Amino acid sequence: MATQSAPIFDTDELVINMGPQHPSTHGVLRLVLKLDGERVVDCDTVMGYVHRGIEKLSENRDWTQIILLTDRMDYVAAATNNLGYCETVEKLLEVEVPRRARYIRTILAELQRIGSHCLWLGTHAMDIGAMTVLLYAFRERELVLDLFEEYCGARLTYNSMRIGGLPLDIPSGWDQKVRAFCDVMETKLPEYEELLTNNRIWLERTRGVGVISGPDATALGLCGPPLRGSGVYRDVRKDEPYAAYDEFDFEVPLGTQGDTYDRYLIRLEEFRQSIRIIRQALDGLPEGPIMGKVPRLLKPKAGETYHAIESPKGELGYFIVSDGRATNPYRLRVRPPSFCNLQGLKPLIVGHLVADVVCLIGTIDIVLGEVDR
Amino acid sequence: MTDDPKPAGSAPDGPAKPDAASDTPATPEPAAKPAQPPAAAAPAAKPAAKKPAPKPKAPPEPPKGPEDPAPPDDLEPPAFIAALQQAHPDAVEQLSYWVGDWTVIVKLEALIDVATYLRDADDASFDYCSDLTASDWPPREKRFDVIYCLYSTRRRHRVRIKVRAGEEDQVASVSGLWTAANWFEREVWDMFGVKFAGHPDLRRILMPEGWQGFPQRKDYPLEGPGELLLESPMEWLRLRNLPDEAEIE
Amino acid sequence: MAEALAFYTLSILILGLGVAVITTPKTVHSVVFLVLNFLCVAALYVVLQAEFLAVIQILVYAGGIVVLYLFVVMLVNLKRQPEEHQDPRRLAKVGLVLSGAVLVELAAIVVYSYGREPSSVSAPSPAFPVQGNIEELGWLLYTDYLIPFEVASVLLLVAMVGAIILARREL
Amino acid sequence: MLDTLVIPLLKIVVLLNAILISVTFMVLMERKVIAWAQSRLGPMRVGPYGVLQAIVDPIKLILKEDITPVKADKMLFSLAPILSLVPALVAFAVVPFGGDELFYVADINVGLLFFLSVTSIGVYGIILAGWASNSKYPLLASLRASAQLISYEIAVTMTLVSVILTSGTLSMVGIVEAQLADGVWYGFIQPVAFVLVMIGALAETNRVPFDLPEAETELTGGFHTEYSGMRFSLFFLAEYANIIVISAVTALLFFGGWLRPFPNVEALAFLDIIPGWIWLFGKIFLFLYLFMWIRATLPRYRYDQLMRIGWKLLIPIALANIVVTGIVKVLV
Repeated sequence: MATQSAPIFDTDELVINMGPQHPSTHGVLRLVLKLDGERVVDCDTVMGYVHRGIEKLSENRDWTQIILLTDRMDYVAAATNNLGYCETVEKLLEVEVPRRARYIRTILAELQRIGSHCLWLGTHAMDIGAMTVLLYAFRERELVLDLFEEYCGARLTYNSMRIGGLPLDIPSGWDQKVRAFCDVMETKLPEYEELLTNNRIWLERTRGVGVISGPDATALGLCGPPLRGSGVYRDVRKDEPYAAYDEFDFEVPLGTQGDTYDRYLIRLEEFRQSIRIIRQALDGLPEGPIMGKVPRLLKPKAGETYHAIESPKGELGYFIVSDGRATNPYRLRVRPPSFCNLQGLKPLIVGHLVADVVCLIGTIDIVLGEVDR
Repeated sequence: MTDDPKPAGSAPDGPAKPDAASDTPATPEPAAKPAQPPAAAAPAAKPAAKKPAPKPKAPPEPPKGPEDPAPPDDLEPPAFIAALQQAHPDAVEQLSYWVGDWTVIVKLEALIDVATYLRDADDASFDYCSDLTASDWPPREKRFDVIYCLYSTRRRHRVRIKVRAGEEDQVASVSGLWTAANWFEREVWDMFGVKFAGHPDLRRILMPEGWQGFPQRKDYPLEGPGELLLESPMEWLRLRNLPDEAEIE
Repeated sequence: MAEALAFYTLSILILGLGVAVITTPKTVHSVVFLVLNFLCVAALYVVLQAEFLAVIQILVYAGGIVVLYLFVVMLVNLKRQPEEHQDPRRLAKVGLVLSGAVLVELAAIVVYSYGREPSSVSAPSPAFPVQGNIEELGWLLYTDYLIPFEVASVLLLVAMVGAIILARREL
Repeated sequence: MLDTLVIPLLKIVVLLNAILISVTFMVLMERKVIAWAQSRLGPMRVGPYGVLQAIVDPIKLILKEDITPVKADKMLFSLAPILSLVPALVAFAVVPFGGDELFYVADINVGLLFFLSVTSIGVYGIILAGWASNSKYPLLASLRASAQLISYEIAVTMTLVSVILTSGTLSMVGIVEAQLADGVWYGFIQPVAFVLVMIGALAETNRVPFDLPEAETELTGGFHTEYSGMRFSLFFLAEYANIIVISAVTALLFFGGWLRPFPNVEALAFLDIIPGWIWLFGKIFLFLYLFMWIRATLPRYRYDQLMRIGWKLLIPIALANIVVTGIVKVLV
């Protein structure tokens, strides 16, 4: 029960294992927390429980086979993983992707962002005890999954992109359904906000919790909403546009305080911006082929490159080395946004209470499949 | 399970160290079986040796290293690279340009100087370490490439720096410059066994703490105890439990 | 008859639980016995027809103060064996003195109560213009025992302020 | 003999059975209400609209394996669920479900205090369960429970003092009769006290937003992490029995118990057709619904915020309420 402490009336420093099986660690994450009462004095993050060696596996797989592996990293946002990988290989191959494919990719990626954020919102609110939001958010996520199912037949691991384009064109009538979904989503967002945004308890639980300044967040390598929550303007979609993002008009929400509440507001705003992007993409969806001119046998020239996209969790980067001789990458490295954000967990939680730990795990929005790969 | 940091550099002296001079590094070495404690090395070698896994196919010939293509003549490097070369004339070994990415290959000992310069110089100001990783080229004398992907949130540009390190070389840790590098370096250590000098907490991160060997190295055997598990589960269980028995009260 | 039976049963229980409190090796167990002890005391009050006192006994002691005991016992590391004292007999001396004091006190109570006539407070009399358990208590507290009552409350206030000052190192 | 022993015993037996059955159906009601709030159906499989779920659930819990952790303190581990359930049931003894003597077990002159003291004993079940499990999360939960109970019990007790001041009696029946005599439900002349008692009730029954001792997302279920089967269901029973008894007491103290609305308005006399106990049950149902509604809506407070609200908000307000009530009482 207790650690050995010297004087008899010393309060114990309790060491507790949060995880690997814990309802709020969002997967098999283990936090070794050293507590003084309920205050976290120190924390060690232990992971690797779902380490499947995807990077190593990739070295022995065909270029196209790897798309399947990327599905299994951030399994709540498989399409963005596919997108990042395909874009990186296309960059290595110097292949031009047709405009229609780029538009559809953007739509898929943004749908995926909505789906992933729905899951985040639901679980984050659930961690803080608001369980109705979970059901509401999953109700909308279901719609996203239905759309994906209609597009590619899968609901979780989509394998929805190919190097040089897309495997499938959109089914007829699908764009109308996406539009209808956007309308539904817009009406549902106020429901979430009504339950949370001005809720006194929600404010008390999230405001001023896990504050991190902009420079600290940058140095820590945080990415995505946690970085933007601290007021750092950094969005790969804007800074290094990929797919068709340079053709659309959208805003990057920024936080001011760098606390959990700001990160919450930012993600809510990203729902709206994603809807905006999807609508623009549907309006301007060009006709044309969906696959670029890709050689039958993929064998990029020797060289290496790093390419990043903005996944729902943050900057998802792929660093690929090709030796120019084999039909598989010589080295494939994934820069997982969850991993980098998880690194920021310790500075965030030290000094906070146990109840805040689950709140902060929720706010950085991790998927352990991606952290461990 | 407390956080007693494992002393840096204690694990690499294990039996898993591959022969650096080996010319055929892709051959699995039975003696370098991972996940086996040194105490169990002798009995472990037997079942492993009995089952020299059928090699899928001999790779043609290991590549000697990345190409690092030089920039085309008509392309000027960005201003900050020129400034860097002026500020630290001896540091930069080579410049490389490939599909739009600039890479600066830096001498191992000059890494910290270059990194500090790139972070602090006004026209560079790379305040964001977006990735840090390595790749393994066993035939080369300095077998590891350690790659730093840097980004500037202010200037919005990227650059990669790269150092080449031998197996025994200590790469200076940049976790003092970018806190983000802390876990990245731990992962590189975990996966490749590249030692980082001055790292505050160099422990394994993804693999279990008692793991032997470095999985991402090219000469790491692709078949390990998992194979043994299928053949003889009881033996495997016995071997796996050996180091733990002492810890369980 | 029934009352006497209840009284003696409860007394035996109270004494037995009291012994259990000080002999149990586990601190939490002894706190549990203490709670049971208090409950028995409350039952004794009920037998004596002092319901108000019984309920307050449970509310304040069993429900409040002992919960705090438990809180502290669980917070503080008591798993370690108590240290051996240098002089094993020193405690014995202190115990002897204390038990002597308790004995004297008990004797004083016995002598004092035998020397007085049993008072009857239950019947309404000119001294107690109100009827009922609580009302009588209130009447007594705010007439005859007003000054001790106020002194006690001031004392408690002082203790409370002192505790706050001790707890907050920087004020 | 008949009056002193048999009739009360019969009443107790009937009451206990009624409580236990109503708890199972209350669980069903909670699941249905929350499902409705969350735009889903809730239990639908067992019986029409899942009604029989109320019967199947307890059977399942009883049939489950009862596990005692090896390193648990066996005695306290078994004692804790009982310690938690018994006070909750005993508290019903002083709850009158109607003005007639038939409807209550006992109307003692310190009824309200008896209720308070008995419910304050109930926390031992939680504390000892957490400690006896010999596990860290339950231990944290029992620390939270003890701190929470102390701070909210003080606030609730002080608040009830102002009700006692208004009614001039501690008997539950007496308080309702005082409301009849005053011609008004005390909820209207003591609104502050009502709100405070509601908040305190949420905290004392460990319900959202004060469900810290059993916060499953923080403490993996809190004090009953290590419990299973029958013992777990005893905790379950205790929690819901507590909710019912607190709802009943709130209805009695602030909403006139078995009285109809505006008890002294003659024009509404036709409402007397409805028997008093139906009025009371209706009010209890409303409060139960309120509990469920809150559970579906609100997030959870943090430990320190909970303590801050208890000590810095509720207790001062309760004190001020006493003073104001006293002054009004003297002046009027």
